[in-house]
Amino acid sequence: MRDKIKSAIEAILFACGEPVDISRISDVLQLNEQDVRAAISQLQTEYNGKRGISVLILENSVQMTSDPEFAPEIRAILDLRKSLPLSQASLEVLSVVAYNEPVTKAFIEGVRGVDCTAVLSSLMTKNLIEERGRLELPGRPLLYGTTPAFLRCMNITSLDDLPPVKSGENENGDIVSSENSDQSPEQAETDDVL
Amino acid sequence: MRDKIKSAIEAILFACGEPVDISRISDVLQLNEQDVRAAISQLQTEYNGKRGISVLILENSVQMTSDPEFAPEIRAILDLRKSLPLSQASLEVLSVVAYNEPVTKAFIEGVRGVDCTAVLSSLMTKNLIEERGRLELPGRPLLYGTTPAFLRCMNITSLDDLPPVKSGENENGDIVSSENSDQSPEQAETDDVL
Amino acid sequence: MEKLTYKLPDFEGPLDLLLYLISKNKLNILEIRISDLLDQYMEQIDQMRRENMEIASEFLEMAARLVHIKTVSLLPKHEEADALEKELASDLLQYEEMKRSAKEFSAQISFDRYVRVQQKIDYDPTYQRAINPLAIYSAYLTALGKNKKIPENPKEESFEEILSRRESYVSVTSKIVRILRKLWGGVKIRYNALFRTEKSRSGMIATFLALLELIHGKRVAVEEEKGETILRIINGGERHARQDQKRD
Repeated sequence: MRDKIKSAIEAILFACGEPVDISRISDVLQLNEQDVRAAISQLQTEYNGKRGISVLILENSVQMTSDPEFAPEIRAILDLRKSLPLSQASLEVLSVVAYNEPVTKAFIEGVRGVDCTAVLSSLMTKNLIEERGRLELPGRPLLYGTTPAFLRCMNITSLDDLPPVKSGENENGDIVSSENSDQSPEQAETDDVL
Repeated sequence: MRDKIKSAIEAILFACGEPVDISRISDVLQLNEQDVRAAISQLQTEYNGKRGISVLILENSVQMTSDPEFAPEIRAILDLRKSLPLSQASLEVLSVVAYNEPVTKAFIEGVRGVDCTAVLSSLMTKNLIEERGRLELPGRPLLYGTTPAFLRCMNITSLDDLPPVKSGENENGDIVSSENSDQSPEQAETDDVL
Repeated sequence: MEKLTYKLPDFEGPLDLLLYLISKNKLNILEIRISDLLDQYMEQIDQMRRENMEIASEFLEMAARLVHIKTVSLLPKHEEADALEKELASDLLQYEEMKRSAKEFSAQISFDRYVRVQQKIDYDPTYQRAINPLAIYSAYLTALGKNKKIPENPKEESFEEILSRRESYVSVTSKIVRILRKLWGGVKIRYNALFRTEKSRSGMIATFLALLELIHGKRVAVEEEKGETILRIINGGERHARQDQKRD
């Protein structure tokens, strides 16, 4: 006998491919979210590390992926090359976004001290960061945040799983901010226009 | 302990989606076809009718698909996506296309100052924009325009019914009501579901 | 147009360079001796200059910032200098923290999990929610932002650079035409002026190659006049003999 709920979730995750909101699954299956989460956690026990497929929770969504162990076989079948590691600049921008999201480009550039246009655009193309609306300030600069794909690639469930920032100067764990890194509207405006 | 061969085949079938030649799998895994077929048949016993995913053999190829029994649930999940509010990014890209069509991706990105690959592809999936041939310039970039479905969603018959935008109209992107009084914004507002 | 910037090898920016100098001298970020730091920083910049690297503007901005801090620290009152030094220290700490996170990310991030594209099913994905035309209007104004002016479709000229890269030969020919047009009727122009309007490196190279071609074909002469190098058309720019027939 199969478990209808688990099977339905499997079918949904398999067919959709992309991360699916847990709340949407509970809407469609007319179950409360707790039951859906319980079923997902059973699926995780059955799949992860035991099969070639894994079930991942990414913030409030859930996604099926292949097990990283079989990446070489998948690449061989699909004729894919191993993706290049991210550049130092990309990693730095990613870390600024992940620890401070949502952030403007001006904020990131304030922290790094260099122009980030090209890096941002390459991270967007790689779907590791995405637009998050605009800041309600004059010039309405764009905001950026990380994507579920970022969580997946980092193998974490939420940004809370990131190692805490051990900042020397202040107590609450935030990155020390300075005037330079303020989300200055003027800076945002001039920088946002290509 | 997991069975490496079965897991590798699962991972491959999961990632490919389409039917995969059994001979290709045996090449990549460096196994003879008989062993591969044996593993596939074990997978069939484990999945088909017991889970939301099925493993199908089609002559000399094999494919993973969702169990058709759950097609209604899958459709319901995808249906939800059709009526989610559009993101700020989607609205902006749509507007740039609507006011300037046909336009290239580079044009849209020039206006917005940010990579629009993901947004464009999501708008294409939603049938709100479509390809409109290519620009006869070096590189022959694709042109995009809005669809009849877009006009239907806006409940207008032509793009001419959009409020006109005059050059140099406003400073910060807020709505200026005085200058475009003919195209009554109030009227439009009543159609708003957001 | 084309912004040519090289960064010092291994440095992501001015803050990275400063951190390097601080750690090389085993200094504490919170107790920087600004004049020492400035000297060493300028040494690096000079080195970049000597190597003919084009220095990213951010490096120069930081140099200006350091000079400013040093200047105010010479004043009898130290409050402003202290504040500026604190700000720099805080920027450096922040940058250091970010580098540490980036390193952790680098160890943790992997692209080995593959995902599926949506399964093909019989399904119409057309969007169904109503869209307010006013929302589109407002989004357009926001997207235009400070640009305000409604952009134009791309023109042929904007692709010149790409063209010249792909088919540099065509571009050299177009530069030949351009040079001849400038010199037409016996106008003399300065050698340097020829390049002033070229915004891209490939445009400059094409112009230079075009000029060599014209000199070689004895259609343009290079002369000195009042200490300046000038260009002059020879024989009305007529083609000499068969030389570059094959070129067109």
